[in-house]
Amino acid sequence: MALKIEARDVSVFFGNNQILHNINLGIEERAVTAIIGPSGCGKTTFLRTLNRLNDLSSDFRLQGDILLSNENIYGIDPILLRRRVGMVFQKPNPFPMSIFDNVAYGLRLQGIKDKETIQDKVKTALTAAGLWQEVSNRLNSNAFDLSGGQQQRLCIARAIAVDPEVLLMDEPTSALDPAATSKVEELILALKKNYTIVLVTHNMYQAARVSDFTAFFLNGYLVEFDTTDTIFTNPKDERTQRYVTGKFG
Amino acid sequence: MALKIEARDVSVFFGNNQILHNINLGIEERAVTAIIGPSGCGKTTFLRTLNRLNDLSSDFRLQGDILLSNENIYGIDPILLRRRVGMVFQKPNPFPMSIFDNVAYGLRLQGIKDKETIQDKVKTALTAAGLWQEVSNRLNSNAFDLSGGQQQRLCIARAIAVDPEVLLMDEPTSALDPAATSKVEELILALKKNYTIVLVTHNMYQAARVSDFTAFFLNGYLVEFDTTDTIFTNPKDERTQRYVTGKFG
Amino acid sequence: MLNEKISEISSLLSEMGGLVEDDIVRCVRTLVEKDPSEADSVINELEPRINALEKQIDEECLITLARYQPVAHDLRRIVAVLKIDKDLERMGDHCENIARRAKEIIKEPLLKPLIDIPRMAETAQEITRQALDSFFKEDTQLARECIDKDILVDELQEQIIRELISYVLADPSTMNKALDLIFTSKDLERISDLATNIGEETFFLVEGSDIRHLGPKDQKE
Amino acid sequence: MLNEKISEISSLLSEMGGLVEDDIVRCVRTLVEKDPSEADSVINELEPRINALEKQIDEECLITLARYQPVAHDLRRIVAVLKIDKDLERMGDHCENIARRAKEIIKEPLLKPLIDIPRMAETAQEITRQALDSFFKEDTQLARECIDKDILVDELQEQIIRELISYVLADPSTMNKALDLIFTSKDLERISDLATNIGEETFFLVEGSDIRHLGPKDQKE
Amino acid sequence: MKRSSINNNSEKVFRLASTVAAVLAALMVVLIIIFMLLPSLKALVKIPLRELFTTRWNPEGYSKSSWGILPFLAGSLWTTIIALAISIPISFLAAIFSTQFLPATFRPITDLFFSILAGIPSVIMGFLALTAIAPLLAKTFNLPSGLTMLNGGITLAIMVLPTMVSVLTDSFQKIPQIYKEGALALGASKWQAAIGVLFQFVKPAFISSILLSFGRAIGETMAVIMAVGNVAMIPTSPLQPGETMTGALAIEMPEAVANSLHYNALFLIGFILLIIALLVNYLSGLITSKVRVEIQ
Amino acid sequence: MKKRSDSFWVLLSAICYFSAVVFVIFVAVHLLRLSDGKLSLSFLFTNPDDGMTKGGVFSPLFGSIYLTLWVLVLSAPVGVLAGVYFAEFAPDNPITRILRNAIRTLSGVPAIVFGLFGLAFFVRMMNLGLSLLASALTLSIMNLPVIITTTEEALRLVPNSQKEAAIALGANSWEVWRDVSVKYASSGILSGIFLALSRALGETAPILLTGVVFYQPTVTLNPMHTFMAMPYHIFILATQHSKPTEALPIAAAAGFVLLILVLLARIFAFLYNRRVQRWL
Ligand SMILES: Nc1ncnc2c1ncn2[C@@H]1O[C@H](COP(=O)(O)OP(=O)(O)OP(=O)(O)O)[C@@H](O)[C@H]1O
Ligand SMILES: Nc1ncnc2c1ncn2[C@@H]1O[C@H](COP(=O)(O)OP(=O)(O)OP(=O)(O)O)[C@@H](O)[C@H]1O
Ligand SMILES: [Mg+2]
Ligand SMILES: [Mg+2]
Ligand SMILES: O=P([O-])([O-])[O-]
Repeated sequence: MALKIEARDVSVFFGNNQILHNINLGIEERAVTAIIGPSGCGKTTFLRTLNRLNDLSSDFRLQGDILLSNENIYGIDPILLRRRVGMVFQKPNPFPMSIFDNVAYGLRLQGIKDKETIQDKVKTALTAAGLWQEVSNRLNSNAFDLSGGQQQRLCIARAIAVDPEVLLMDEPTSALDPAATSKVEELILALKKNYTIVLVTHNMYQAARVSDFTAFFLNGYLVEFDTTDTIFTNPKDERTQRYVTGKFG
Repeated sequence: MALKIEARDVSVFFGNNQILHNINLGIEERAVTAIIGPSGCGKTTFLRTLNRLNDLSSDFRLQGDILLSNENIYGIDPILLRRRVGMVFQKPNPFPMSIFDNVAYGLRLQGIKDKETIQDKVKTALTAAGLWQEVSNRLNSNAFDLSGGQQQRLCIARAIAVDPEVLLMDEPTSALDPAATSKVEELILALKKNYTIVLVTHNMYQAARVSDFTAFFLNGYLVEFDTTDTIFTNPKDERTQRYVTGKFG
Repeated sequence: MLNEKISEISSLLSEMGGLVEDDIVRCVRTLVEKDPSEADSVINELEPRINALEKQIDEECLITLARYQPVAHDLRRIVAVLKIDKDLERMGDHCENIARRAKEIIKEPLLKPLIDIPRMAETAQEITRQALDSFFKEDTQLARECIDKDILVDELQEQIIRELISYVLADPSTMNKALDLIFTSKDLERISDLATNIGEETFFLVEGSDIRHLGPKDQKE
Repeated sequence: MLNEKISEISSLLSEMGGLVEDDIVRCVRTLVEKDPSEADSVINELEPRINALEKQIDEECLITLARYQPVAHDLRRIVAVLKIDKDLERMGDHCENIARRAKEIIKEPLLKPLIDIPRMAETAQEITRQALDSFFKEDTQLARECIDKDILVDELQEQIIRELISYVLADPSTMNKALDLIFTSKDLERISDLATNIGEETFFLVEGSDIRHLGPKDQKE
Repeated sequence: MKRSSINNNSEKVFRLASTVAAVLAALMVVLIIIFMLLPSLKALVKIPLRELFTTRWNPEGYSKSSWGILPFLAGSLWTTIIALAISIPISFLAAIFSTQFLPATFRPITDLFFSILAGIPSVIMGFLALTAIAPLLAKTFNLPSGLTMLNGGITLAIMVLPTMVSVLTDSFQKIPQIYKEGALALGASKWQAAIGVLFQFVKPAFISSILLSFGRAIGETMAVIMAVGNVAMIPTSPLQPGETMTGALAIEMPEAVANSLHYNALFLIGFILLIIALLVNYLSGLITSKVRVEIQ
Repeated sequence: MKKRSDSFWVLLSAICYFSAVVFVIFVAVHLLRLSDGKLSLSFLFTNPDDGMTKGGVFSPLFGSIYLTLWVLVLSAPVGVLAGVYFAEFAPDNPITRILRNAIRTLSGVPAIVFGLFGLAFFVRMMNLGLSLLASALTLSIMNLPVIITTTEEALRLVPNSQKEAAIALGANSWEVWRDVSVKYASSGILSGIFLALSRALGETAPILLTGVVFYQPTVTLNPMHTFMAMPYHIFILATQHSKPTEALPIAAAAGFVLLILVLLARIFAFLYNRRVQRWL
């Protein structure tokens, strides 16, 4: 297996606060890598560093290198980078447009005009997100009419419609009920065949269920990174042990 | 063991919608009874029926009887009932006052004026809520300055300060992070020595961890009610089985 | 996810069960057909594979528990599997014992024609198969049947021992050979006993109640 | 909550271990002191209590898994306990066998002064205690020691069997008595073998690695 | 037990007082409509409808008074439309700039400035139109007097600008950050995100802010009086003077004899203004409440 | 290509934005410049003199402030209580819905229309004549919707969870309001009141028809009397005066004073409003 993303000695600062400390982490291609850790440990910050979404904060500063397919992400135009590295957010954030237009949005941004191409890609994305059956007969209704779980899958469809290489997911199920959560989890498992997925989750059990690799962050440090099997049955670090067994804080 | 609360053939309607159907449920004294079930099954509605908080909705209608210590709750003045049946909500909702005043609020409502009595009771309640150590030196600072987990424990302290017999808790940890959650769970376990606790939770695992009895609601019906041990290792009803093993919906 | 894991574990367990059944047949076949190669394959092939499978199944169960947090039926199944694979592994050990001993036994002519021992082996194998079947099919009826069959094996064993003692009394020099066969029958009895444990796990799985130490086993032994 | 459950389970297991150690001592004491009441207490008291404890521990483990969803170290501990209580229960079974047989044996004068069998029992008991100790203290050093001790038991058994065979060869009429003692030693050997399994679980618990089928056991048997 | 009855009293008093207040407020609404309607009806009885829509307004004519309100309608429309034409694009762009491109730390200051701009009394705006904008227009377009429709329009544009900007910035700000980031994460530029996605959220507020501004502009009195020259003619270009409905009211009402036809006719103009205001507010309320439902 | 057009638009919107900000400063500067050094403390405390070509703005200033006080007393209690009714007690039925909408809609009615109403109702119907009271009542009616709506909105922002917490502890609705709602809503309510006051200070049209006069150098506390007010004073000086060159600096100076007064009220409203937002 190959590394899709590599963080080399990554430190992140907001103003004078160092949020991440020398993170070294290789993210395997076509696998799910989960990032777990207590609140405020820097999971989201790390994730948003990968598609340079943190650049929007004026006081953000990065040290170290992040490579996407061996190419430094700071050598790539951020807009192109974000097309290659899709993102799914904590709360479903469909745009206030029709279901179809939501999925087509990214395609149109890329300048694709041809109706048929767009239609094909929208259908493919919705199918891959396991949503086609549920929405194919109402593609023109407003995306807000969907349930929370469907909205989140729509957001996933929107992200994969532009054929990204990597999907970043920041607690994608934390706003969903258990039934919708398990649908999204199944979807993540299905998607990993084609995409490299980085999943930040508060829910340790979710990391356990869906990921192949797990990274445990604590106070901005990467404490342990291993296969999920190992992290949950036999972690090496005492702190990981304490965290996964819930004996923390 | 004695039954503290008994729901006899309770049906609840909002307008023309029947939300709960013939619920029969006995809530054991000094034990934690958990209510689980998928979103919208009527858990919260049932809970809020017990302290007549639903009466605030003009289109609420109840059939059947609810007994508190063998006394029909509709024979009790709602204001007095609510003093005997405390409640803790989904999101921490401290009042915008000092920590001390939050806990003292219920006491003052009862017309208690004596400063020492109030001080004693506040201290007892904060201690019982496991918060005394953390806040004793800043009782006068604003309750909003506490962390989410502390706020929720403050709300618990506020509820127990007026010495209720029963504590209703509606997903009390759903807004908290794992560390704060486990503190509140420990608190619940400690409190059951003195209070009868009814706990609504979305989180099946939480019901498993802290409750003695578990009721499984589905679409407004009580499907199964048994000891938590049984519900989670050997439920009788096929639907309970499916729900607790996550094979639902 | 959990379902896949469980069926993966089930198929591993079923594979292990197949190997153990094979094991029983072949270790006794060494005796019947006087073919040391059977014993060798038991010792060198089957046994390591069974051991490896036990480890693998335990590992998978552990991972499944850690990652999917099963409850209720799913959980009982995993716990039952953890118990069953241990039974199967010990059955494999007994087979290995039989095989090693068989290699010694067949170096010399047999004391008497082997009839009861193959019958014991067959019955033990049958109990094993039925017990596993009952577990996979969650069929307590079948489980009860196979548990009851254990008496047959016990009776056969007693018969074998009685018979062999009479041989030794008649000719003390056969002592060593007789002892080997007695040990073999004892191993087979253990195998069948372990197999009934599997049947008991079926009850545990299906009814959630523990019938261990309540069944016919307790009344005899 | 989980911690309390785990220590509850540990103390149940420790109680069960104590009973089994007792069991080993007393079933052999029947033979040494020719006191059938010891055997009776093994059969009527200890054995049912051990069986009940196994059920209880399994039940508690199941509930703990269902309710507290342990992972990592906690989980391995529970899984190990599920395996260990099965070992202990089978050790109890063997003790019961010894006790039942002992009641028969002591009806008649002994074939020879009993020296090796009590020694075997002592060693087996020691291994059991050490193994459980190693588990509770998570001490792999200790676990290794007790596993290694199993060889002593095996050697003692071989010695006993050899000796008894010579008796029978000298006087075939002792066959029945000899066989009883041989079976007794076989039971003790199994007990000690099962005890080493407990030691192996210590490795599993502490190092997360499975040393079963790798230890000295594999090299001999 | 005793205490709880005291409590009930305090609750009853509280409930009663607020109900009375609400009834009083409601009563005022009814009174306003009645007292605006009555004189207007009297006027409508006397003045043929046809005559209202003529171009000559001469209430105190020697031989015959004429009651054509078209000059005032035209004046109001000219100023209002010019105001909207200027303020819509500016406020839209300003709102985007302040919410999307200005660092968040500046936002309170911005809000304060716009709030102040909204609070400048209309006489002062009129003073400004009179002393600053009109001379500038006169110079630029080489007019004898800068008091024109354009002058009124510009003044009104400045006056409605803060309303529009604040409605727009409010609704831009209410959009959760995740929608903007959602668009950026798909490879949109900030501008594309603002126009393509965020504006979708703002659309209803945008329309409702236009309606509100229309209402404000058409109802504005003092500033317009001071800006437009007050000549009761129909302006044919923005560079001509004119008079608005509100202007007519403010200028003529103090002189009108109570209950005369002139008085009643002026009330009729007031009533038309009231209807326009109600309509505009009703429509914008409809849009906002629909949005509320949608966002929930 | 795309990027260039982006930056063009961003630049354009920046210009729009800053021109609005700059305009506020321009207003103040313009007034100061035209006032030609007329501003001083005595300007505030002397009456207009010599056909209003000399002297200060005492009587209009006093009139405006006195008027505003009356408006405060008349509109705040009724407005706040009515807001409470709509937020807390109004049953959800068509009648209350219509009422609520009607009141909201009033807030968009032009000030001059209120003036007409005040003339017809207070001055004539109620026989108050042209008086400060008639003007104050007119302005109060004009302000009611503002106060009612802001009060209601502020009360709606009180988290339901807070109210339920108090109810669950056994509080009745008065206690809930006293102990919880007021704490959350007071800033919003105050902000609404200040907003209303700033309007009362600055409006001309409603008082134009109900009691303001253009010259009355003596001040009186009798509300049945006519009065002078700043906005009207400025209007007269700027447009109706026979000697524009002499009146203009006084008008500008008076404008500046009025601007400061209104802005103070606005800034209070703004600050309280921000406090509301901070709670959320
Ligand atoms: N834009 C920012 N400016 C300054 N500090 C920030 C910024 N974003 C995050 N932080 C700080 O960085 C730390 C890590 O935040 P981050 O959101 O990455 O944590 P997290 O692990 O995702 O937590 P959670 O589980 O609560 O989402 C926090 O202390 C946070 O306050
Ligand atoms: N005041 C109300 N008026 C009308 N319907 C209501 C009201 N409160 C609840 N319901 C309806 O009753 C049903 C049960 O709601 P309830 O909140 O009790 O569910 P729940 O089990 O607590 O769900 P959740 O897990 O999402 O909190 C839902 O369909 C809901 O829409
Ligand atoms: Mg985060
Ligand atoms: Mg609920
Ligand atoms: O489904 P919830 O919004 O009550 O968590």
